[in-house]
Amino acid sequence: MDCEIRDEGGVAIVALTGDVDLETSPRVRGALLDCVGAKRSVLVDMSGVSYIDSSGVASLVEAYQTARKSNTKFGLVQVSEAAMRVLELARLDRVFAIHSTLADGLKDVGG
Amino acid sequence: MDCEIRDEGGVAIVALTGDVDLETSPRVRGALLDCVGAKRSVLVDMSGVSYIDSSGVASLVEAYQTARKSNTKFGLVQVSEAAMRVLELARLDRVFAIHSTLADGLKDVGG
Amino acid sequence: MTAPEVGERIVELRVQSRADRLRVVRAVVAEAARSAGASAPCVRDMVIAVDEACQNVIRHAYGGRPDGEIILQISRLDDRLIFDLVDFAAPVDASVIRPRDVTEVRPGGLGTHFINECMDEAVFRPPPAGAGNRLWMTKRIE
Amino acid sequence: MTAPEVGERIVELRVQSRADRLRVVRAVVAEAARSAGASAPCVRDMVIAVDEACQNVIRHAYGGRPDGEIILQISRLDDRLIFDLVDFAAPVDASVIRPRDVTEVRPGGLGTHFINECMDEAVFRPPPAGAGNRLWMTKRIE
Ligand SMILES: Nc1ncnc2c1ncn2[C@@H]1O[C@H](COP(=O)(O)OP(=O)(O)O)[C@@H](O)[C@H]1O
Ligand SMILES: Nc1ncnc2c1ncn2[C@@H]1O[C@H](COP(=O)(O)OP(=O)(O)O)[C@@H](O)[C@H]1O
Repeated sequence: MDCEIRDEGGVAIVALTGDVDLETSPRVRGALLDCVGAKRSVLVDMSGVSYIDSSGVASLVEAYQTARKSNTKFGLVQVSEAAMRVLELARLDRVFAIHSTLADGLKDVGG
Repeated sequence: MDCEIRDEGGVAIVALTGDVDLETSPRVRGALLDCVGAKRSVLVDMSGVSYIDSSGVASLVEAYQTARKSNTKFGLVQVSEAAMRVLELARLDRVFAIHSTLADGLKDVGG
Repeated sequence: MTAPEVGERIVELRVQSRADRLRVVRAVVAEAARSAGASAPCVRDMVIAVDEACQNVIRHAYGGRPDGEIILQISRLDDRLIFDLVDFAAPVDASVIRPRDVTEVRPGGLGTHFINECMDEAVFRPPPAGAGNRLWMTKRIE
Repeated sequence: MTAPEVGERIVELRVQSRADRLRVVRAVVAEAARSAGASAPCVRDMVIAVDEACQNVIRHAYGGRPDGEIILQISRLDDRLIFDLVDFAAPVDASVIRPRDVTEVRPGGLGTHFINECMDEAVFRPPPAGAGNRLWMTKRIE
């Protein structure tokens, strides 16, 4: 699993690639909470997510809630089919801001 | 594993897709020997071969030898990397006529 | 040979209770399901459920201990696959394990819900002699 | 816990001696090798060797009988993976199993050669009590 962070006009783009599971999700959680903690808007690029489990989803929820508390924007972009199935199972597909393109996501977070 | 046979100007193109292994190679053997037995030139399209084992290689060798005996042309085209490794292990990469494109293969068998 | 009620075994797998073994577990479930003729969405759901069940064994039954034994047997009974998951941890009171209300948004507590959604059936059964727990999951091959 | 000589077990797999189980075996070998950090060509060679070894057990040791038990244990010892393959067929005289001359072009007789080329080591070892044969293969993780 790769978790790469880059900056686009002040917005942190966190690109996840591979399997986000019990082994790898602590790294994702750390990266997301770092970005949110630094009060940066965050877009998680999930186009490369081949698998995500409940622990990966929990990391997303935790970052989302922390962002809300500090009035920071948090969204998902280009969610892969595999990841979307799991978000639907968790009933989070209506909770998270999900954008089909990075451009849409950037527009939404005002980046 | 899929084994599809089509005709290109009298030449039988046998396209293999997937894993050619102990379970599936008998079907490949049957298809190849049918074509060779009908005295048709044969090109085996191996671009879609994700795996081939010694039983798959044995099917190719048997068809190749049967073709030689009846003066029929037999060649391989677009051999995938996975399949090429196994042909090299079997020292057959210098024995079979191997063409990188279907056009080259058709030229060689005079199709 | 296996008795009909148990189905025809496709594969049995043993791993230790470690997060870095889940990749292998998922690969086996996916390939067993595919070779039984399951469609991609059906394979995916089977993988999700078994992964979550193994996670629960790792985190809850074994409490994070990395050297617990996990045995997964995958078998086929008519048009269903059976996933029989056994551990050797202390027996758990299955009645306390229940999915939470997922409309409440909070991290965690999703595993049981995923298992119930992805499988047709998921029940604790009496474990074999010497074992701790046995989760029995089935799903129709679609 | 496993003794050092045996390495640290990654996974143990049990299947019956059937050709349609080889897909699952290959998936497990590939994922175990990948998770141990092996490169794609190294993974591929490990898959080839274990597949051919299982084929030989299916075709020769069990003579095509589909209900023989095959146990594959994959473990790690330092920078090597160990593939320990056990069957319950009649013990074979290992000295008669030798790769043929591959410069001679003919169908068949390639499995042993593939195993030797793809692994660093492949030797028959005394099987555990009650078992028939045990092929012990190792390869450096590259
Ligand atoms: N295999 C198990 N052994 C023991 N306790 C379990 C097991 N599976 C689940 N539980 C209990 O049920 C609760 C809910 O599990 P789950 O829905 O998977 O969410 P989570 O694991 O994130 O808490 C767990 O917190 C745990 O207390
Ligand atoms: N596991 C085994 N048990 C019994 N005999 C074996 C085993 N493996 C190989 N052999 C013997 O060694 C010969 C050579 O094997 P191999 O090189 O794999 O080619 P093939 O299986 O195509 O004959 C086989 O024909 C068989 O007689």
